[in-house]
Amino acid sequence: MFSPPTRHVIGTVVALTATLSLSACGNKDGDGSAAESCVDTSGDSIKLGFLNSTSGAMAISEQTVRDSLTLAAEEINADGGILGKEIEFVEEDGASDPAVFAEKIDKLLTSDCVAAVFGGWTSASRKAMLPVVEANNGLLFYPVQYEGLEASENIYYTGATTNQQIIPAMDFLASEGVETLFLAGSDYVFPRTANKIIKQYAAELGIEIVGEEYVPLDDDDWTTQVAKIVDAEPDFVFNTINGSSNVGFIKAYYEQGLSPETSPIISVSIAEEEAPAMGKDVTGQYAAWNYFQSVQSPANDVFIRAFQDRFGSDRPTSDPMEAAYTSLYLYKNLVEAADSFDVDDINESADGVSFDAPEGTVTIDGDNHHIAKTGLIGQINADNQFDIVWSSEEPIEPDPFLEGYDWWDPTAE
Amino acid sequence: MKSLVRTFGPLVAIAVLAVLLLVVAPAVLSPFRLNNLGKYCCWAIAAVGIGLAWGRGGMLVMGQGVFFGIGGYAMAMHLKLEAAGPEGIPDFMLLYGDGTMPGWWEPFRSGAFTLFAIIALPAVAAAILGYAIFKRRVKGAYFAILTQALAVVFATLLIATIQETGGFNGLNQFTFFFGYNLYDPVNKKMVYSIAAGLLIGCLVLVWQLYRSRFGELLIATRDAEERVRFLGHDPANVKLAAFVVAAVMASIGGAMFAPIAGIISPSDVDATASIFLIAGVALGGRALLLGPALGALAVGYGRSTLSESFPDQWTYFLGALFIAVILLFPAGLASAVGRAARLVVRPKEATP
Amino acid sequence: MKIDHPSPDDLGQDYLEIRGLTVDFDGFKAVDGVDLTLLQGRVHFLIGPNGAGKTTLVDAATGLVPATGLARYRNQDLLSMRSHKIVRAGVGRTFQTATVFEELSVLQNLDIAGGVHRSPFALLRARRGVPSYVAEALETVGLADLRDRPAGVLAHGQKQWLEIGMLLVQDARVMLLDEPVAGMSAEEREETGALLQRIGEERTIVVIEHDMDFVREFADVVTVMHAGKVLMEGSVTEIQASPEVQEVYLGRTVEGTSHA
Amino acid sequence: MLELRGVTAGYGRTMVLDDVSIEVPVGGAVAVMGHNGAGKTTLLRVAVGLVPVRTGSVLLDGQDVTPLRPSARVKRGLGYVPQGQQSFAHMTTLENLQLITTARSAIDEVLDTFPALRGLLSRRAGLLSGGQRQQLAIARTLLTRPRMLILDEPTEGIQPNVVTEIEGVISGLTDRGDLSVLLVEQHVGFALRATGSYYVLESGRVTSRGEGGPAAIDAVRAAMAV
Amino acid sequence: MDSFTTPLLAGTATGALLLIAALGLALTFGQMGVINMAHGEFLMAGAYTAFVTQQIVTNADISIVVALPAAFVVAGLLGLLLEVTVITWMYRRPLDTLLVTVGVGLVLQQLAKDIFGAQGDPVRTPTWLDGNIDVFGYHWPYRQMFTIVLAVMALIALAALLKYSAFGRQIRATVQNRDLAETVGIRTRAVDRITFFIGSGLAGIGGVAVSLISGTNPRLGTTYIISAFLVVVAGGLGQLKGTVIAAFAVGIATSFFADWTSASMAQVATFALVVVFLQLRPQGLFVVRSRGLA
Repeated sequence: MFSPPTRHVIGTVVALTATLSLSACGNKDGDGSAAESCVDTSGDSIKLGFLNSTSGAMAISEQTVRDSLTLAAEEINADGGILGKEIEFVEEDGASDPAVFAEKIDKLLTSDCVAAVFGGWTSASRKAMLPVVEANNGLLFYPVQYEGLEASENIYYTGATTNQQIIPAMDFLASEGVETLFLAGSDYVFPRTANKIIKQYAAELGIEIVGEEYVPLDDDDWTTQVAKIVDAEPDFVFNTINGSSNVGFIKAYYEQGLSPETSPIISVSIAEEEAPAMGKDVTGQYAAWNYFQSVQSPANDVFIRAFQDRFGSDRPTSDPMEAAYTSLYLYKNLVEAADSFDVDDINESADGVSFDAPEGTVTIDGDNHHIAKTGLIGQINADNQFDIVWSSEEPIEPDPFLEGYDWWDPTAE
Repeated sequence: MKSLVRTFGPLVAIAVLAVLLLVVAPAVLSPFRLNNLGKYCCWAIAAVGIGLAWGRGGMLVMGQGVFFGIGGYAMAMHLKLEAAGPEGIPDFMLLYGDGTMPGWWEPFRSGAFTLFAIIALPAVAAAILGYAIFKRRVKGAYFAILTQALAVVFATLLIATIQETGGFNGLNQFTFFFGYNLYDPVNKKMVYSIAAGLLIGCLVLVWQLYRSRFGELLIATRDAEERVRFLGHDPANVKLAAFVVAAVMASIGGAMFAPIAGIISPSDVDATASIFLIAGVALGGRALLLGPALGALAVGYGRSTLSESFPDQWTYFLGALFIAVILLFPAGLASAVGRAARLVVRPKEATP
Repeated sequence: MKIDHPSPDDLGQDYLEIRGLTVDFDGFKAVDGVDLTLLQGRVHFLIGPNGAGKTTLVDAATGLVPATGLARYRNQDLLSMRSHKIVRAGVGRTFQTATVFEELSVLQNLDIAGGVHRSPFALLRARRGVPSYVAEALETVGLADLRDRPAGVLAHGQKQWLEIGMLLVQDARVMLLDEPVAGMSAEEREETGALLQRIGEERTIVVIEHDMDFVREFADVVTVMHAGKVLMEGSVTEIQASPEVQEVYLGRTVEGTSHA
Repeated sequence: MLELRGVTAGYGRTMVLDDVSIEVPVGGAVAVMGHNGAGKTTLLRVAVGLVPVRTGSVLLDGQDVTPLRPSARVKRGLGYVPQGQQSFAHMTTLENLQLITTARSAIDEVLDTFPALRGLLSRRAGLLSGGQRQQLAIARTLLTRPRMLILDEPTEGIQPNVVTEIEGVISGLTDRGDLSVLLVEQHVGFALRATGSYYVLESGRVTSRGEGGPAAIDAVRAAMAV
Repeated sequence: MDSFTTPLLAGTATGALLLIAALGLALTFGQMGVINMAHGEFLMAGAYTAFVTQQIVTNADISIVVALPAAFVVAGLLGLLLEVTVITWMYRRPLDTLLVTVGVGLVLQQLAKDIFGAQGDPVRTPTWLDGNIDVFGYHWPYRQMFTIVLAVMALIALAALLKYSAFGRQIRATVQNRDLAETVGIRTRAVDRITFFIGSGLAGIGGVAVSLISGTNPRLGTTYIISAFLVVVAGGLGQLKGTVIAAFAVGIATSFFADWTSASMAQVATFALVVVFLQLRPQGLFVVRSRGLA
C-alpha cells in the first residue's frame, strides 16, 4: 500500500506517538487520593476564589452575586480579615458554561491555591464543579436555591433546598385553601425536580394538579401554554420558569386575561431584581424565598445600606445576593470555629456554626452542609417590593433528600 | 529533493507537534494547564475533521457539535455506568427520574461497545443525514444552515430529556476511565496523552487522505462539482465520505473531552459550541493540513487565557476574530504567515 | 435529403443511437424529436444557429437535463441513467468553457479522470508513478511537458486539450465536445482537428462547432440543427449545397465570409 | 467619441485582450470582427466597464472614464446592447422600458421604432421570442438616449425575417450622424455596409483595421483567415 | 380551550413573526445572496429601539407607534453599515458572509449586553393592545392579532414596493441580471445598499413585535434566526409567495406540535419536517431561478 520510504516515515511517526502516549501510562491501582492542598496560610492574607458568570446568559444574575461577595470581602477585610488574614480574592468567569466552571474551579484550586471558592448559579455549573472540588478536597460555597437531592463534604449550600422553598410554598398554598394548581416551568432540571416534589406533596395536601407545561430555557413565547392555563382555571399557578423566559410567560398570562384575582402566580425565581423587568405590573403576585429586601432585621438594614452605598441606591437586594453575602461570613465563622483553613478541620467543627444573617440567624447542619432557613412568602406591591404575607414558624432544618417527608418517593414518576 | 520535502515536510511538522504535545507539554505544564491542553486537543481533533469537510470539501459544517456530542455522550454514558458500578444506574436517574434506566443505556456498560459506538454512531448518523442532503444536491449555505439547525435541535433535545441524558446539567461526576481512577494525577496525564496521541493520529490520517487520490477528488469536487460528475464519480459519495470521516473525528474529540473536562453538557455541543469549533479552523487555515488543529489549539488557549484576563471582552475577541480572519485572511493566519515567509525566503519562485 | 444509414449492428460497429429525443422546458421544446445515429470511427459535427438545441441535446444525452425519447449506447438507456453512470458507461463530454481543476496539476487532472478504473478503496492510496493510460493521454494531447503545471495557468487551448485528455483517460468511447476550438488560434485549431481525427478512429466523436472552416476541414458527417429539430444530415458538401440550410444558417456567411 | 488606449484585460489568470487600441470617431460607426473567442465581447465589456482593465484606459468624449462604473458611463451617454437578447425575464416588456424612464412620450417614441413591441407591453420579457427580446433590448438602450451606442452581435441567433428588420434599425441609427456606433457582428457583409471602418481581432490583438464598405470584404476575409 | 383553534391562531401569530424576520432575509439572502447571520441581532436592535423609545416617549400607547419606524431605521442603518463595511467585499463568497456575520452577531450581542445590561429590559404593551377576544374558547390576545396585521402590512408594503415602484423595478432588475442592470444605468451598488437597508429594517420591525412578547434581551435574535432561515430555505428563493406560505406553515406546525407534545419536542419535530420537506423539494416551495449560491 505504501512505498518503503512512505511506510518508513509513517511508521516512525506512529511508533513515536504510540511510545510517547504509553510512556504516560496510567496507574490502575491508584487509590485516587486527592492531591495535596497547596493553600498557603503562612502569609498575612488568604486567597479566596469568586467564580461567577460575567459573560453568557447567566451573567446578569451572577453579577449581583459577585457584587455581594465583593461587599462581604471588603467588609471582612475592614474588620480585620479572617483569623487576622486579609482576604485576597481571585475572580474568574464561568461564562455560563458548565465545562468552563469545571475548568476554572480546577484552576482556582490547583493553580491559584485558593482556600475556598464562592459561586456557581445554575445546577449545571454546580454539578460540573462538584467532582473537581471533591477530587481536590477543596471548598465551594454555593449561594442559590436549588433542586436538592445533593450533599457533598466539599460544598456548603447557603441557598434553599427544596424543603425550605418549595415545601413552604405548598404549605402556604394549602393555608390559602388552594384546590387546583397549574405547573409552569422551564424545560430543565430544577423545574422538573421541583414539580416532581410539588406533585407528590400536592397529593398529600389534597391539591389537584390541573396542568403541567414546560418551555425550553431560551424560548419566550408562552402563548399556547398559557391558553391551557386559561382553560384549566387553576386557583394558583406554580412558576418554576427560569430567567428571561419569565417575561414571555407573564406577558402572555396578562394578555389572555389572567390576573392575581383569577389565578395568581407563585414564583421561585422572580425576586426584587426581576419584578420590575416584566414589562407588566405584577402587583399581587407571589414569590417564595428565604429573604426579601423587606425583611425587618437590624442585620438586614446594615446589609441594604452597605450594599446600596457601595453599588448604588437604586440597586435592590435579593435572596441569592443575601445568600452569597452570608456564605462569605459563614466561611469566616467556620474558619474561626476551626481555628484553621484546613478543609477537614473546618468540616470537623462545622455543625452548629451560625451567622446573624440579614434573613435572620442561619445555622449550618454539619451532616449535609446546608443551613437552616426561614421560609417566606412575599406578595409583590406597587413598588416592586415584597410584602411578607406568610412565614414558617421557625427556621426550617435543611433536608435535601426529603428524608423526613414520608410522602416522598424518589422513584415515583 | 524538493518533492520529498513537499511530501514528507508535513509529516515532519506533525512529528514536531507530536513531540511538543507528548513530550514537552507534560514535562513543563502544571496538571491543570495540561488538562486544559487536553481539552484543546479534543477540539483540535474535531477541527481536523472540519478542515477535511470544509477546507478540502467545501462543506461548511456548522453543526459538528452534534457529532462531538454523540461521542462525548457515548463516552460519558459509559463512564457514568462505570462510576455507578456493576448493576448500578447513574445517580441522576435516581434523583430526577423514576430510578429505572432506559434500555438503550445498557450496552454502554461494555467498554468495547462504547468504543465501537463512538466510531459507529456518528458514522451512521452522518451517513444518513449526508445521504439525504448530498443526494438531493443541497449544498453551500443551505447545507450550513441545515447543519446549524441540527445543532440547535440536538441541544434542545438533550435539555428536554432530563431523565435519559441529564438534561441541561449534562453528564459528569465520572470516577473511572476504563478501570483507571480519574482522580489520580498519573491517570489524568495518561488520558491527556491519549487525546494528544489521537490528535496526531487524526493528522496522519488526513495527511494520507490529502495526498491520496481521494484528497484530489475532494478538492476537485469542491471546486467543480458538476465536472466531477462527468469524470464518472458521484460527487455526493465523495462528499459523503469526507462528511462521515469529519463526523467520526468530531465524535472522537467529544469522547475524549468527557473524561478530560469531567463533564459533557448541552452547552458543549450546541450551535455556539459548533461555531466555536469553526472559529479555530478559520483562524488556522481551513484548507491546510495543520491549520485547523493549530487554530483550534490557539482558540482554545485564547478562550481560557483571555477569559481569565478580560472576562467580559472574550465575546468581542471571538467576534472580531471571525470578522478579521474571514475578511482579511480567508485562507487562515497560517497561510498568511506562510505566504509572507515564502515571499521573504524565495521571492522569485512561483507558488506551486 | 438523407444519407443512407448503414445498420450499425450489421457492421459490428459501436454507435450511439438517438431516437425521438425531446427536451421540454416548461412548454418550450428546446430539442424536438431528434433522431441521430452516431457511428464509431467518424467525426460528427453538430452545427446550427444559437438556440438550435445542440448543447441541450448533449446535456440530455449526458443526464444533465431530463428528456424523453431514447438515447441508447451499448444497449443502455442513457436517459434513465445518472450522469456519473453514463460516464462510466463510456460516454464522456466537455463543456463550452473548459472546466479543469485549476488548483490541481495537469497530471493530477488527468489522473483524477482515471477514477473509472479504480475501486473506491484504491482512492485512499496516493498516486505512485504515472499510470500508463495517463502517460498515454499526456502524449496524445501533447501536454507531457506541462504535466506538473497547475491547470489554472494553462493557455485556453491547452485547457481544452487537457479536457480531451481527461476523456481519453476515462476511456470515453463516445466523446461529446462542445465547441472545443472556440477561442483557439488557427494553429491550435489545426492541431485540435488532427487530434480529433487521430483519436476518432476507434471512438465516436461528436463536435458542436460554429467555425465552418474547421467543420469543412475535419467533419466526416455534419448534422444541421434548427429550432430543436434536425434540419439535415450529410457531408459538408451536401449541406453547403442545401438551400434550406443556407436559408437558416449559412446564407449570410456565403455572401460575406467563411465565418459563421 | 469613444477610445480604448492600450487596453489589457482578462478573467482570472486568463488574458483576453492584449494591448488593444481602438477609436470610434464622433458620429462614426465602427465594426469589430474576429473569430469566436478572439476577445470581441470582452472588448465591448471593457468599453462599458463590466470588465476592468489591467492596463490602459477608456476615454469617452476625451475624458477618462476608466474608473467609472457602467451605470455612470451610461449616464454619460454610453448605450450598450449586450449579446444574447438579454432582458429582465421576470419583468414585463413595459417594466423593462420603465426601468429607464416612465415618461410616456419617450416610451412611445421607441415603440414607434419597434412597433412590434406595442402589443407585447404586458407580457413577461422571458416569454418573448428572441427577435422580440432583441428589439426590446435595443429599445431599452435607446431610451437612455445614448450618444455612443455599443451593439454586441445584435442579429445573432435571430430568425431571418426579424434580422432584416433589426438590420434596418441599426442602419438607420448609424446613418443618423449624431450617434456613434461600435458594432460587433458576425455577419460581415452587413457589418461592413453599416459601418465606416473596421477592426479585426485575433487572439486578443488587433491584427487588421481599415475603411469599411462592401469593398472591404475581401480584405477582412483575408485578415481573418490568417 | 379548543385544541384546534388555539394552536391555529397562536401558530398564525408565530408564523407572522417568522414572516417579518424572514421577509428581510428573503431580500438579503434570496435577492442578494448574502447570508446574514446577524439578522437576528438586527431583530434584537429593533426590540431595544422599542425599549429606548419608551424611555423617551413614556406613553406606551404612543411609543410603540413611534418605535416601529424608529426600529426600521435603526436596524436598517445597522444593516447599511454592515453592507458598506463588510459585505461589500464578499459578494462572491456567500459562505464567508455567513461566517463574518456570525462574528458581527457576537459583537452586537455583547454590545447590547454592555449598553443595556444582560438583563432583559421591559417593554410595556400599549393599552390598546392589552386584552383579548374570545375565539372558540381561546382568549386571542390583541397583541397576536397586531403581529399578524404588522406582518401582512410589511408583506403588502414590500410586495408593492417591488412590484410597482421604480426602485422596486431596479431591485428586481438587479437581482435578475446584475450586469445588464448596471448597463441600463442602474447603480446596482446603491440598489444593493438600499435593499440591504430595507431587509435589515424589516428585522427591526420584527424586533418591535418580539419585544411585545418577551421584552428585550441580548440573546433574543438567536431564538429566531435559525427558524427564519429555515423558512426562507423551505420557501424557495426569489418569490415572496414561498416565504409567506413557509412562515405560516412552520409557525402553525410548531404550535400544533407543541400542543400535542412539548415545546422542546415541537422544535425537533419542526426541524425534522423541514428536512423531510427539503428531501421532497430541495429547491423549496417555489423556484424562480436556479440556485446561484455556492
